[in-house]
Amino acid sequence: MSFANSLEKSGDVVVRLPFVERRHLRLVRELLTERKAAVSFVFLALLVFSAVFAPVIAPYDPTEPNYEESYASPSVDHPFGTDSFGRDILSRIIFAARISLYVGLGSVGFAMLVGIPMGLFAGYASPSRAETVIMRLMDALLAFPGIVLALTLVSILGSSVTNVVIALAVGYVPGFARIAHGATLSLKEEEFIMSAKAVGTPTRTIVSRYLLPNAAAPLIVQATLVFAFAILGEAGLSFLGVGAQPPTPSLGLMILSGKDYLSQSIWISLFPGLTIMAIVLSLNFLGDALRDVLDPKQETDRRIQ
Amino acid sequence: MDSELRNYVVRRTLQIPVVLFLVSVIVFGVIHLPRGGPVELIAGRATDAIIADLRDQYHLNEPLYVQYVLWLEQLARGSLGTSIIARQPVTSMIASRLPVTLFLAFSSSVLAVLIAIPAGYISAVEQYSWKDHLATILAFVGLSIPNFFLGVLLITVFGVKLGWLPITAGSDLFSGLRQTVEVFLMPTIALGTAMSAQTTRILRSSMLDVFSENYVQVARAKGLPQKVVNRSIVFKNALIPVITVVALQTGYALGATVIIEEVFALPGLGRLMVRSVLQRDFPVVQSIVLFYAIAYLLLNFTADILYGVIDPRIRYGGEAT
Amino acid sequence: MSDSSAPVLEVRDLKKHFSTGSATTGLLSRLLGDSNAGPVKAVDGVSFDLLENETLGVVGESGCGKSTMGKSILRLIEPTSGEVRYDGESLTELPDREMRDRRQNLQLIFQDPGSSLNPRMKVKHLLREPLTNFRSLSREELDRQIDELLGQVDLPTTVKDRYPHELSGGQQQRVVIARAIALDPEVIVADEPVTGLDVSVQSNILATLADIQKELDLSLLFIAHDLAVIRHISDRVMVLYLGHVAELGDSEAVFSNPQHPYTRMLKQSIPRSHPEQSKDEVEAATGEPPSPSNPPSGCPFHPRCPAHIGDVCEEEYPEAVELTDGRTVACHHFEAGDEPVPEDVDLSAEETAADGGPAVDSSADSGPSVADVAEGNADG
Amino acid sequence: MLEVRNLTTEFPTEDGVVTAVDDVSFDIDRGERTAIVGESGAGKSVTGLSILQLVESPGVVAPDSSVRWKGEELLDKTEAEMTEIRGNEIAWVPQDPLSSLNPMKTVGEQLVETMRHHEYELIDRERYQRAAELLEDVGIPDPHDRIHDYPHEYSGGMRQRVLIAMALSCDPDLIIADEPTTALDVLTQSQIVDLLLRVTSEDTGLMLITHGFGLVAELCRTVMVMYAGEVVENSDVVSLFDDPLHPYTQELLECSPHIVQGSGLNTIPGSMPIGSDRPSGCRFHPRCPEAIDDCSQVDPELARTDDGRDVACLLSDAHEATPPRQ
Repeated sequence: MSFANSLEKSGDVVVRLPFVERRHLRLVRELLTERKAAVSFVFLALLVFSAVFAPVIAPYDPTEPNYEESYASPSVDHPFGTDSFGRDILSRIIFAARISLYVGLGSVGFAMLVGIPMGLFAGYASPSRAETVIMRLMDALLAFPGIVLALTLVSILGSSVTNVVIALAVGYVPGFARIAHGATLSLKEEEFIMSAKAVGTPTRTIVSRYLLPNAAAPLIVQATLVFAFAILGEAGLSFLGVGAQPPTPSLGLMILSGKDYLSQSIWISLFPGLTIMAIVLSLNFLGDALRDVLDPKQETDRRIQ
Repeated sequence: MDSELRNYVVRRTLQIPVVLFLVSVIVFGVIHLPRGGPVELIAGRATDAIIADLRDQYHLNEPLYVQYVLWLEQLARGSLGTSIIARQPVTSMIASRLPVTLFLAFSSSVLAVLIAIPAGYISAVEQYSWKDHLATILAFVGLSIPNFFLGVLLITVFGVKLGWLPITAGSDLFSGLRQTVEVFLMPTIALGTAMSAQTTRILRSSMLDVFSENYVQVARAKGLPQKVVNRSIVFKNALIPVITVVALQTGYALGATVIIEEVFALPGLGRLMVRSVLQRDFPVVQSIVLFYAIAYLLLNFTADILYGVIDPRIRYGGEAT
Repeated sequence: MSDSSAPVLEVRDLKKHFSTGSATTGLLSRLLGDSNAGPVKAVDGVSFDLLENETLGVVGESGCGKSTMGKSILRLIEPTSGEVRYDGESLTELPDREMRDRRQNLQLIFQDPGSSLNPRMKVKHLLREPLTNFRSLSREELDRQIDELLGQVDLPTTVKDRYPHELSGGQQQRVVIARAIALDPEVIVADEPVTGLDVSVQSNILATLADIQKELDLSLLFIAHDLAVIRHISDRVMVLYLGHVAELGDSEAVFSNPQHPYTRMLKQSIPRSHPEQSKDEVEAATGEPPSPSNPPSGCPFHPRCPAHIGDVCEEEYPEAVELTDGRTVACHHFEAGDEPVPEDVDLSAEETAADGGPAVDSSADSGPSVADVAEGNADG
Repeated sequence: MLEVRNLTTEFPTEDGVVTAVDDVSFDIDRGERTAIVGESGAGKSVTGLSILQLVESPGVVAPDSSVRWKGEELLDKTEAEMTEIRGNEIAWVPQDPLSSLNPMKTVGEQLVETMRHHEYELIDRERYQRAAELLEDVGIPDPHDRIHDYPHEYSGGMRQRVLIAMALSCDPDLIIADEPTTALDVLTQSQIVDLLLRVTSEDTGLMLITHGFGLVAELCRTVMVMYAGEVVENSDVVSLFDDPLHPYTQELLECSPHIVQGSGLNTIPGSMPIGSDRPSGCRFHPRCPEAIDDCSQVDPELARTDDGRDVACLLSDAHEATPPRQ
């Protein structure tokens, strides 16, 4: 989804060196004391845990139809009710979470692997022709609204979860490249890069010990937010029937399948929708908290609150 | 228009053909490169003879760069080729569906701005008040609701349960004002909420940044009352980054219409895109993608120009992006 | 303090021009409508020597290129042209690998300690870095040297495990100094090391720098825009204007009896040291410093110079001439071998033309015509 | 004209309440030029801000403080009444010219908006005329067309002149200048000092906030030295330079290179206590060369010497007369 790049455009965080009190120890404590972030952190941990151990945790088989119990409303043995094939929605959600996490990690990971080095190189080599080429290529890639790009790629590569990952990832590469590029440019001007050179520190150490750690803050924040949009993207694509194919459980598909039974059994679409919302919401809160903790500018007004 | 602005506009305009060229290469490459070209994908449903006929009809046997040049020539003549499935010129197919998508994207952007401006302003001016917290929570919820899920909910509540609004769009959408509003209200809300949430957040953080600037304290020291400072200095200066985001969002809205049209069965470009993708109708897919890219670039370009016109520092020389 | 020992550093006609054209040059940039106004001549032909364990002060307004010069000498910024010799060996052509070795003896201290220390590294890592770059030492040896360094800059060893932003401005600057002297250098270029610090912190740092200079027999190139600080710490002083050397000489001589009109104007601007101290009303500095991207023709100072002679100042660049007391001045009022003019003599042109002040041009008896001064100057 | 009594401004932070300004009292008469000297963290800027009640939250001026302006208590005034005084009767000149002008409005607009709010002149055309004259007074060449330029088209020195013109736009009775020349070059600095001398007169006083003695000798007739939130000395400028009473003032003078000719520059060990970790008794005693045991118990009050100077030090003769307060 190209949502990321509109956020990235605004999220062009100029990396201001943290001059306010900050220690690694404090970073974790800050993160956890922040109410919203703590809840989100726990929820996401639970989600990952249940996705990994889905077969053990899910009370029923997610794909096995069980017609006698179809359209069962939420009850003790089916807390989220059952769908038109009588399959337990809670179990399907747990398995669907696997797809969402796989897509999220895959697309964000791929986008970072490709985007960040390109951005770092363009920034470090600036001003140079290579930088102009890379950044114009990113502008071109950025010109495709994410979903359109994803649809095109999937139409060629065929509908499957892996193709969705690649399609979404390509959409997010420019976002990471631009942040990495911006961060490197502004860091290069900082005097401590020159002072490292002055004491004879080799270039590769300068990149690894100076550029990367200081550019990490905005990239980590962007990663959490893009992860959220990847999940929305995957759900959207499968809703269009272009992503995961039945019977594999995917949140988007579950909403799609429940679309026609909304008046009587709304829970078929409701619970998958709420799950997506919960995941995306907690990722957003986590991203916001990370931004505060890692970018001390906001930290001061938050502490005085 | 003083010389610096003209200079800046020229520089930005000249960047467009470069990016457009890259876009066309990407579009062409994505469609034609994988697995020996698009027509193979239809193989399943047609005999070999038809495939051979299709291959030469669409010049697919020529080397790639020749195909690319042919495609550009076609574009230059203003024709986007003919659909494999519908056997119609793609240009007319797009033209008939364009108004729906444009209207939907435009109206949701307007809705987003109308919600975001007051919400962002209040939550920044009255920071840490209950209004700020409310606006933040709403913004976060708006950000995290998948727009198609919101669409589905709206249909259930207003369409099915209350029956106020029609569930499926009629044939001619733009016949009467009432009819148009009825058809487009829910899709616009579905698409607009996420965008308004985003814009509210941006306006709020942009205003908070301006509040921390020295010249705001100087304005208060000059005796300007807080209200005047909030409106004529902080809000006005904070709008500039918001403009860029709103322009980009309209670009995003174009993409999102694909799903919303699907949910509300609106005959727009998005739906045509999905159908052509599923039917592997590559000339149509190719053209729609190109259209979206160009629309997006134009929006991006206008945002940068607006940026230059309003922010005198940019006009004075200095890169926009 | 400094005997006339051999120069540690010789700088000859150093130039550094920044081109404002964008990365794409030629047709594309013209096509893109890039306005590349002429190159910014930040440093435009500076020559001087730095003697052994001497403190040479460099003073001038912002935009005069003093900071760019400092960084260009150590090739942290590649100079456009000119030569820098260290202990007689030219640095300008050295390949990077060898230049890196020379860096052990040539160190730089920055103005803003906050931005010249990596905020994500603890003090002990910041001090360990130079040592590990050039020497292979055991852990104990490293820690011992780090403690010793902290001692030399009067910092408690408890500072080792703290991050730069947890220290005060003064303490941060001391860490920067410790980092600079870690490799026992021969030359330190200090680029406005005390600007922006409180008065008491400033004097503490200056005292520490002076002690270190004595202990390690350092030559110090001390760049600052505060004349009082320069006067206090330097043996000799060099006044820069728009990338050129206006005046260079013994600190006391230059400050007590400035020759170049610009140096005189600078001296006038030193705030009174006592409310009742009388300040002879020299016409206050006029105008704004011109921008280095289009420097004025001839003598760069002529648009603001109260002692403006005439066309010679506008057309001809004044070469530096040496006066009897060993200082050099780049101004058309002077010729090689002149006596320094007493401070109260006003250099403005009408004066010299009218009474042909002896000191100004010993050769001509009647008022020197413009041609004389110009011609006299040609061979200078 | 301005009487400040027991002004105390506090900032609640995570690690305890920080009293940036602690029980400060002083007067400024009509047309007087006074300086507040103090190193960073001494609370001089906060004092200025507290007078104009511009202290940003969470900072708060303690209730028992009193700031009387022309006989009226400012702390009791409503925000609306304060906006009538700010810029109109008491004007402010900020420190950093580069970030103190609104980049989105022309210089003329920013001058006129002040006058418009204080109903100076009737219509904008007259206000623009006055703005151009003001720019000319502060030494900006061809003001009539430069008035429509934007701040980024002015140099640092020029922008500081604009800010001074802005302060003068409504004929204030007092100008509070917070480090007006720190961000400027040496030559521009002396031009701004001359300008400040010219624009202040019998009915326009100046309160100069600065961290060094540089400008004090040039500009001011009385000086107040602040240390860690307290006023330690308040005296006329000549006797302060000739015979500083408080040890901190003495040490500070000897640290200023432009006052001490020759090489013997003094140093003060340690650093000023900032925030809530302030020593007991006199706050300077840990760093004071002449400290005696009492100094660590008793926090001396400002006491007046016979020649009308105030000092807060047990060793000064002003205090010998009165027994140290337990």
